[in-house]
Amino acid sequence: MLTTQWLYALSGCVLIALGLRSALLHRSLLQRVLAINVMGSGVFMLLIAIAYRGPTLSPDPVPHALVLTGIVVAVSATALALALARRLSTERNDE
Amino acid sequence: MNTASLIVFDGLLLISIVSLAWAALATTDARRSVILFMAFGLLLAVAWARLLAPDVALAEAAIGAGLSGALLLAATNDHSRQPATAQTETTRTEPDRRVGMAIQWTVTLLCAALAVALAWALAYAFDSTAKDTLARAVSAHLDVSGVSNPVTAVLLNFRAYDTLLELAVLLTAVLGIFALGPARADYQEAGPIFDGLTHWLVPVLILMAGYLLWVGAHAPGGAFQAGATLAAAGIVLRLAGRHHFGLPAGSTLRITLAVGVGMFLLVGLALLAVGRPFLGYPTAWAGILILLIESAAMLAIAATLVSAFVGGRPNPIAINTGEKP
Amino acid sequence: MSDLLSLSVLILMFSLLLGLLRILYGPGAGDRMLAAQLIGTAGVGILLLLSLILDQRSLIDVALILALLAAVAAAAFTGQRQIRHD
Amino acid sequence: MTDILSSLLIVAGLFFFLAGSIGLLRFPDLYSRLHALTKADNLGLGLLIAGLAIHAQDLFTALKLLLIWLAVLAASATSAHLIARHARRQETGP
Repeated sequence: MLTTQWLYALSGCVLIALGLRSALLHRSLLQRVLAINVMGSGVFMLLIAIAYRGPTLSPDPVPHALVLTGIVVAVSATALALALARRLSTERNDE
Repeated sequence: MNTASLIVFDGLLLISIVSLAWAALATTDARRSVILFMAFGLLLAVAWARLLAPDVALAEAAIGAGLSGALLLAATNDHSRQPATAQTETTRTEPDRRVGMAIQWTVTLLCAALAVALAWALAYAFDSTAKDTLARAVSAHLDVSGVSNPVTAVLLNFRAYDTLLELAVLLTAVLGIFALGPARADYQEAGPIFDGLTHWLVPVLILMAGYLLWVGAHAPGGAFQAGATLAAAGIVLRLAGRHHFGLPAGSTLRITLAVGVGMFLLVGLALLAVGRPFLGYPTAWAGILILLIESAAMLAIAATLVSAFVGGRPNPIAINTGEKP
Repeated sequence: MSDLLSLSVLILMFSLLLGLLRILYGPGAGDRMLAAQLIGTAGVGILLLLSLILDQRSLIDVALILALLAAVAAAAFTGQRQIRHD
Repeated sequence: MTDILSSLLIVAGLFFFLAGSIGLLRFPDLYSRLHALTKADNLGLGLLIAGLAIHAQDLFTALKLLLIWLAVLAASATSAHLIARHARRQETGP
């Protein structure tokens, strides 16, 4: 177990906790979306840290592939959430 | 010397990342938190590069540091035009506030407990088993996959089903965005300086997308990174106020959005027809079939991301008056 | 040479941390945007140095993508929308 | 010989990087910060890239490095202009 791996994995845990806390406590929808994105980045960091094998060995490609698709899915889910938030605010303004 | 200074580097980088995330989530000003979030994405790209994940770093550089920032800034713009949404913090009574504080502290403590539990699970997982079985399986079969970049091999060959489903998820997301309403207003035409930048930036981005698609077979790169880079070209055109460009119009747009899933299914069914398993490429053909699917996926991903940036059903007026690009 | 490179990457990281202070304390949104630009440029420099230190040539492509997209955020930040007539 | 030249270029580049970020931190208002950042930062990256290009294994890599510098130069000039104009609009009103 490498020091580098631990540093990044622990930071991933911190990011997950930070994101979850804000997603639960924030009022503004935009910031909840950001919070969930931070949480996702924490999960990505855990996965990439697990894949790391030190400076000489090549890392495990499977988590890399997972994170790569995760990033693209996260951005499209974010866009969908923002479109939902926009529709919600126009509905509220019409009332 | 070298390893010690790299550990110091890791420490500084991670402190920056965590404090940017904390600051982005602590402020109530939407534009401020988006700017902080963009810087967060940028440093994540550096972190992935540091952990020898260049494929992921490429995607994060294009999406985390570029596209999602533009997307979120566009969203804050349409909030700031409607001042009514500013939530007035009503004066709360003392017991209410105490309940609020109690909830805040409970949630904070539970989240901290989650972080500790995750760390404990990690320590346990790292210690107990011999891992690597998947990594070994990938490297053992790499020479029959048609490509030599292991990440591309996983995405487009070994786990091609997952990638097909992922493209379906993207398609669903963009259909949801279209269903929720019309696009945001177009940007005003840019001044001469930004316009001058787009004149060479857009061709370079398109070229770069092609390069990443081609290089993905044997080096970091591939359909996702190429699609994100191509989408950046479209978003730059939109930002410059050229709303007839950057995205095909009408039925061409709908076909482009579906072409990734379509090509995947077509290849899968064609393989079934010649008696192979669904998406089980013959080794001799694997390279060319993967390139075919990746080209289609690149176009679909780019169109999806630009549509996401535009933020809704494309404006029909703009389609009719627009000259064919 | 490799000592110089690892020292350089630390100095660039320090320079990035200075930019981080500006992005955290603002005061205006424009100041934060500027600081984000500095962090981007420093990030490009760090990636180029890391590509030599870690012997990963593809990190140059990552730096190139960051460099090409550096103006996109500023344009999205300052872009003004047309006023709709419907 | 090339090692010494490249080290000198890298060190000079780092100096401008630091000068730029200290300027960003210490200068009193947005417009002077713009100045500090765009001048020093790009010169810093330019020198750094020149130092690294000496080590480039082939011409393609060297050209990519040059393209990175040109892209950062153009992006930083453009965004400095955009941010300054935006700040000015905020001050004078639309």
